[in-house]
Amino acid sequence: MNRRDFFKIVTVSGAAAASGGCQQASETILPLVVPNEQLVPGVASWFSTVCRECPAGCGVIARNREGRVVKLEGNPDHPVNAGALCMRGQASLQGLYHPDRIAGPLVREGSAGLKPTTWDAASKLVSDKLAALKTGGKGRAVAVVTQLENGSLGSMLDRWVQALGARPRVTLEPFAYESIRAANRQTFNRDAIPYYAFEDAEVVLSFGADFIETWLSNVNYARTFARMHSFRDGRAGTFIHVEPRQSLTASNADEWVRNAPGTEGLLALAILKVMVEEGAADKRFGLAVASIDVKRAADESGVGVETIKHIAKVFAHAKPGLAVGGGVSVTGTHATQTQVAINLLNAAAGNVGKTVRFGPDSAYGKVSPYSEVASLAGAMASGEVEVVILGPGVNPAFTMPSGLKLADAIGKVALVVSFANVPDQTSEFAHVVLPSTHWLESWGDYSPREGVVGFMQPTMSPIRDARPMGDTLLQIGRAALGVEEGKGPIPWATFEQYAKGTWTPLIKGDLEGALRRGGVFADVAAASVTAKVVAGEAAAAKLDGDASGLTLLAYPSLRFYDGRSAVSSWLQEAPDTMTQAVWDAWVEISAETAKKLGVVRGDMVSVKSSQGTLELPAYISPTLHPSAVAIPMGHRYTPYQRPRYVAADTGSVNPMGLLPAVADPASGGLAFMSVKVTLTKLGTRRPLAVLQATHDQDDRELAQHVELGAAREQALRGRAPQEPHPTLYDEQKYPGARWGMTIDVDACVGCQACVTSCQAENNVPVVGKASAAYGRQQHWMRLERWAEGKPERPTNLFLPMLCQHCEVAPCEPVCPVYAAYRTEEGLNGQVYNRCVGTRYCGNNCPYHVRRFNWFQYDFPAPLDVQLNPDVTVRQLGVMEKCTMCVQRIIAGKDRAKDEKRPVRDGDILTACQQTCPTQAITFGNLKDEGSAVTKLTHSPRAYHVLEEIGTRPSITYLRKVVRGPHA
Amino acid sequence: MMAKAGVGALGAALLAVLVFLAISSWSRQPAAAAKPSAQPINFPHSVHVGTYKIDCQYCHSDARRSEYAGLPSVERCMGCHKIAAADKPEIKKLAEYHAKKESIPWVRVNKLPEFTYFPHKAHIRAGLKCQGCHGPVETMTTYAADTGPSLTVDLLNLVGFRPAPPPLTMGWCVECHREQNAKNARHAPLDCVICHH
Amino acid sequence: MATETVLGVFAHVDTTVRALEQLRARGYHDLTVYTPLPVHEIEEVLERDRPVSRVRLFTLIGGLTGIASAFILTIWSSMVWGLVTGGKYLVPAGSGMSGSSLPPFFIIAFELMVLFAGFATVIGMVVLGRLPRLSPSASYDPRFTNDRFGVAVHCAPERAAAVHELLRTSGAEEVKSR
Amino acid sequence: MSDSRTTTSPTFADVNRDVLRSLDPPGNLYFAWMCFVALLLAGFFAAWAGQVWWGMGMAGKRVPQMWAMYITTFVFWIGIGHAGTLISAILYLFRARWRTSIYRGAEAMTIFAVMTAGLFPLIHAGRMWFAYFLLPYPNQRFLWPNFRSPLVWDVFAISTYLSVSTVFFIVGLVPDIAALRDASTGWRKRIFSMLALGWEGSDTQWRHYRRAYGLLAALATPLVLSVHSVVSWDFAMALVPGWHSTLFAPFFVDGAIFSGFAMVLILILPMRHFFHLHAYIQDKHLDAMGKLILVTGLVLTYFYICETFTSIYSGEHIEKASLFWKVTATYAWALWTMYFCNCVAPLILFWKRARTSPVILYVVSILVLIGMWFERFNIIVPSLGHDFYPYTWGIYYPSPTDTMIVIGSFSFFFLLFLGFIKLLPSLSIVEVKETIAPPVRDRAHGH
Repeated sequence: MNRRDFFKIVTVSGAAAASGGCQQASETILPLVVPNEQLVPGVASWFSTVCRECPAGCGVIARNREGRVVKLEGNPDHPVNAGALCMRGQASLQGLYHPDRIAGPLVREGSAGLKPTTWDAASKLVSDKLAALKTGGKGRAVAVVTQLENGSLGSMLDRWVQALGARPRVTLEPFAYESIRAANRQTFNRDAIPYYAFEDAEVVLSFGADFIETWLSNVNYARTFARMHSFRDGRAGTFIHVEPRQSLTASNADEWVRNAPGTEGLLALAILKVMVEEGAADKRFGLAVASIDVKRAADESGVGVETIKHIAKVFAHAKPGLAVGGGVSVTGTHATQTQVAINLLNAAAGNVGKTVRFGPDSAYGKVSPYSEVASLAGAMASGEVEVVILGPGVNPAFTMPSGLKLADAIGKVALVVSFANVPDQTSEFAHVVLPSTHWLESWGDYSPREGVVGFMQPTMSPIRDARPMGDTLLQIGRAALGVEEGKGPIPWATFEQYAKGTWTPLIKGDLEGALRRGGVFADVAAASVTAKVVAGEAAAAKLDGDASGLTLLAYPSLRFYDGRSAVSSWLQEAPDTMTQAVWDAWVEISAETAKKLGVVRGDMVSVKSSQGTLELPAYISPTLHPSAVAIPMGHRYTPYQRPRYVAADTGSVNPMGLLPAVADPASGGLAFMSVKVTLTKLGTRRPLAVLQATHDQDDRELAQHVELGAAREQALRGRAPQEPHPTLYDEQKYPGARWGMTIDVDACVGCQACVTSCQAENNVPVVGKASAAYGRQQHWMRLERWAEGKPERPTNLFLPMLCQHCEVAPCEPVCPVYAAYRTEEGLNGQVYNRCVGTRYCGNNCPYHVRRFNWFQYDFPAPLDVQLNPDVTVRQLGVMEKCTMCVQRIIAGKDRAKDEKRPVRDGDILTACQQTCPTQAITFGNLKDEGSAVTKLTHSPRAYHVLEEIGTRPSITYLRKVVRGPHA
Repeated sequence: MMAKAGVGALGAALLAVLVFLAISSWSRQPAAAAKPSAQPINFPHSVHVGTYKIDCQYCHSDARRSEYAGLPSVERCMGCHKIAAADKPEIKKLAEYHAKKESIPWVRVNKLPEFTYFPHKAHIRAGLKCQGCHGPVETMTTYAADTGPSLTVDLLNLVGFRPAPPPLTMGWCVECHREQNAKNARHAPLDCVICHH
Repeated sequence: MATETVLGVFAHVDTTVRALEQLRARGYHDLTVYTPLPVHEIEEVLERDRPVSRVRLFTLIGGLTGIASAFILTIWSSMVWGLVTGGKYLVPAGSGMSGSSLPPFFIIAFELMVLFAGFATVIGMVVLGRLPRLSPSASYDPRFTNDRFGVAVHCAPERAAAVHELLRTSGAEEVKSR
Repeated sequence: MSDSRTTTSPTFADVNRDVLRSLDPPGNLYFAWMCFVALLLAGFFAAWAGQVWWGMGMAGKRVPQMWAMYITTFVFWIGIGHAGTLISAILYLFRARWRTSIYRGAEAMTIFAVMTAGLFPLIHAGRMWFAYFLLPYPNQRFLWPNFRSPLVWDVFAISTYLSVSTVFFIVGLVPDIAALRDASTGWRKRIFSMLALGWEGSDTQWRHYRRAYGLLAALATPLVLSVHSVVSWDFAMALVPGWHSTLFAPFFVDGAIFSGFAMVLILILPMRHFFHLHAYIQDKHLDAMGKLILVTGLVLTYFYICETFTSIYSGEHIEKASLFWKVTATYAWALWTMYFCNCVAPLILFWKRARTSPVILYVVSILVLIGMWFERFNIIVPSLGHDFYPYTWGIYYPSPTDTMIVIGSFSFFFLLFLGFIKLLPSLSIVEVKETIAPPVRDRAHGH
């Protein structure tokens, strides 16, 4: 892709743009026909919208160059994510520019499969069918299924549904947290999911809630968790996590308690019991825990009585604390009881209203429970449903348990209409595909929580012949009803018109401003609620399959959520932080089980449940509870990824294929922990592509930590004076700025957002499984996990590693052609077009952060349209590496020059820093005494990686603050 | 006899150096004029810039705010040419494009390699004249430029001459930056990664 | 004045040496001796009154040129951009030579010294040895590269007879005038 | 004067005859070899072309082993290239007469080995087509190479070495070619008379010739030692544990001589057999070579001990870890092969019979070459595989491409050498004559 083709793209809008974007460098340049003041070629314009990769609904601002979005950033004004974005949000660009995006409407022609057609033909086909049903009085035979749309699209669709007399719209979200709602109904008499104020808690006690990965709103909670937990002027909160498996969230805990799967509720009650006994909680809670015997609880859960007592003590003394519950092993048939127990814990500790806030309730409260989905499936299976309309992002055939037999059910539906814009497992069943615009191309709005409404606007013209679902349905609906535009129950010409109509009360006439801010944000005061104390029951989850088997933990992954993000090759290649594996899926087996089976990493294992079997390579985990086996959800490939990046056919790797359709009776939520499986070794191998050779630092102190006590002491004393480095040579002089960075290992939660952001910003190519497995991944930045202490319960340190921009850089003097050199602003420059490719620098870099272009990596169209025009696309045979986003530095200085002022702290944000939810990364001018980065560089916790080599890096790390056992 | 030989050798060497310097300095002559580019519409810069003294940035209005100088939108061309010289055949062509809502496929004359980042903005801000890089545009009936590396220049360099680097080559950029810094005490960057990143 | 060349072809070293000794004794100094290999004994006789070969002068000049050009090239070219690598400046600011990164240039200097000196030496040899010559000299005989020794005496025609005699008596296989 | 002046030795005429005989039209065996070698060479170029087209990834390199078999083989060939100039220059200065009968072959070997080695920097470069960036040539961008980079030192050291040894070679050839000229007829004569520069062996020519030859030898001597030191600095200047050592220069030079002599034997022994040169390449020559291999081998063993000792004694954790990994882990087999071939195998040469037995010498030489190749492999691949940063530790697997190229480099070398022995006198006619008694009529006047 030629950076300057954007010149052409900007001019030709609409459908033609796609082809324009993919053409190779041509020597003609086209001016705009009509000047567009919003888009100056060569100048970025920003459009704010809302990220729809998951229901968290973070605010996004999209960087538009020459009419094409090239980078996403978090919207700093948005209350949910405050400028941060998770890796999925960053990678949604790959969904937008997905090579497999459906080019236009498709209609199934018998056995020939889906064939291209015109919009009119396709919509006529649908509207005729609808009209027929409507006149036949069989409106109920029409079902509409969408992802969580609680904004104008949702309400419009509901009106549409009424107009056609269809059955109520089902919003399908695999992770719907029904149990939390049900529990809140019981305890607080509110059918809602509250806002959990991590930032105000002193102690967080989590029962399996993976809030750093997928739980409710991962960016929001990771951010607020960091505010509560990371060490700031001598204070740091405590985080205790109870889970059978060491998830990413668990490995961020100061104390990770490994319990037997499903015993979280029991533990919660036991803790409450101790609190009551020790008078740390109100006597009236005694009723709740009357039946609980701490000793028995300890035995069942495999957690020592001492630990329970200790947790109770810590939690009770927190002012305030916060207990949260979620995750697989909590979401069984006993989910509601568990959540009730947790509610009681919060109530007893007096956290309700402080850290558990009803009022700013989460959007998740509006999801239709799984039971409704199940009944719809039943209706489809029984032939009651003749038309089913599936919105984008809805992929039940993949995300619903195979026990539901959804595939068969859909097969029975006469007309399946899909709005998917990238083919997925469900659209395979579709008779008509009416590709919807990607959310980055659409109007709309989404309210992640009460009081917060994020507005969505098209950030660019559609790159494929796609139309907004709203528009298409309005047209079809009217056709079915036989009314023309402006008449009838659904008169609006376009969905945009309807949406803007619904906004008018919110925006008080200032649409411009609202769109610029990204929405309308208001704070909702916490409602006061009273807890109803009921007898807590510690029921165990019902599991089918033979009792001798292992409990299956099918857990949602930070990378793919329920699988809707798996279309992105960036995510496929961004390692899962805990295993550091890319591309393939795996089955996590505890060391004990592995020994019994005699499998090592990469051995193929067949996982058999009552519902079916799955063949996966094994990943041996010393931390997993022996009675459990874990499989990440959401792993799937899209056509273009095979065989380009992975083997031609890897078979299904979807754990939902093992789950029965069991619901938690009390809440009607899907029981994710509902089956026991048996493992058998297959004897074949499929080695995993694991990027990290070892998690053992071998005493090299790459990632360092300090005891909380010591850290406090140092913080008071300040840093010990450093003696200057001995050198024969002159200190380097910096006429202008000297750029530097600090990375707070204590704040880093290992979410990989920085890695993906860097990949998006710097045109870093994707190399595929084989290359990645062979040490040829191209990431300029990597996130390392270093495990310390006992292998079965290690302390994990996360170390973001990128070019250290050493002052005495070993890579520079060995380059024969000055391709690597020291810039006068303290960067370690790499001049691609000068590089000959001797790879001497790569050998000599002790951090091994230099990347070599082993092949000519391509960006299959239209992904090449996403390339950042400010960054060179590297040719084969050249060395590349982190530039500290020199293009952003140049832009920042340019802006400052325009405003005739020196560069200020915060003018320049590197891509990794900008997206970091926990603000672990700080960048700035080390010569500016006032700058944040300078201050942090002098922090007592500051250190350099491999300091003893004397490379004098410009990147300073801050030690992780660890709490000793029972601190 | 030895002494004689030594003197002789020295003299020869000296002569050689002198001859070399002479030819080398002679070889520093400006690049030859380029052949005009074939454009879809015969656009005479000489008339617009030379005769009517239209400011470059009136049409290339992005130069002051963007990496690219930009081209006038067809709309802007028509702004004047609705009336001005509307009867001329070339203008008729323009009108056609405008009517068809098509953009004019101008042939690119100045092009830097992919790995080079050149912002017009900074150079305009520094108050440089467009002609400094783009040549005497006001005299050109059809815009033309002979830019980029040329084999002859490279070969001349190889044998040690110092021909003037052709426009839009690195040596040419660098010379100007150095000159500006030396003469006008400017801070034109000479850092590789400013242009190559 | 016209000279005549008398060539004596010898099969043995000792006879050749004897002939040369006598020629020198009789005052014949304008001799050319052809040998298939450098023979110690013959050189002894010839080199007595000759200066040492001037090839070494060429070598010296070549070597010095090499060193000079190496330092000029390396230092000047590093100063064109003055790029800093590995935190080291080319030119020290204050802290003396220790602050500079010149040492590597001595390697280049050494290599260029050897290179230039080597070439200069060969040129010296060729020039001083009157090489290359296109046609063989009058008195040359192919056997001289095999196993015969030749003594060519350049003398006034009237003395040629005497030389003939001398060469034959001292043991030449064959004596002829050219 | 010299012991080598034996009355039984051949006459000058014999020398010319015998040496020129080696240039007779070759037999079928020779052509068979040529074809085989040429075939391998074709594979070599095919592999290289593929690598240039599809990228460096075709070779098995990766992070952390961004260097592997190419640099290994490069250093190996440079090492081979040392014996020649060593023999012809240093031994010349030391007036070691036994050198005369082998030095011509050795010099040719040197040149061809260095030429082969010279290919590898090109093969190794990611953008081979820009390799000329390493040369200091004036260009319109005012860009110059970084003279602080060991790679640029290499460029200078190797090109100097190649040109000086070539010059040395040619100068040595001139009188012999003259002999050829006088012995041959027709077109050959014309070509040779051009190459011979009209050499006649007159006393003036000999004067300057010998002086020049002496000076060249004097120049070449330090050069030989410098070249492999410079090559060793590619590693010693780097930071990698196991590389960063001042020991490397002498270590490499010794290893180079060691392997160089082995290669000389490998080439000389067949020549002596096929061309019946036993009269000139006598057992005492083999014996001397054997002794040299033995000595250098022992010195090498000493260096191995130093290397190990220093890294243990340093107390440097990373250094020690690297060593321990080399000795015990994935590549241990390579290390132990090396120790056997370079330290144990040569010990047999303590035994005089072994030093004079062509077969044993041949076997030992081959082992030595294998050992020396693995020495370079062990310096590069395992050291990189287990260096500072545990995250990127990894194992390198050769790919078909780099295997083919490494094998092909041998064919490149042998093709050149096979060509040489049939086109030019592989023994120095003049210097061989120097070693035998000049014809003397009556002893009385002789010495």
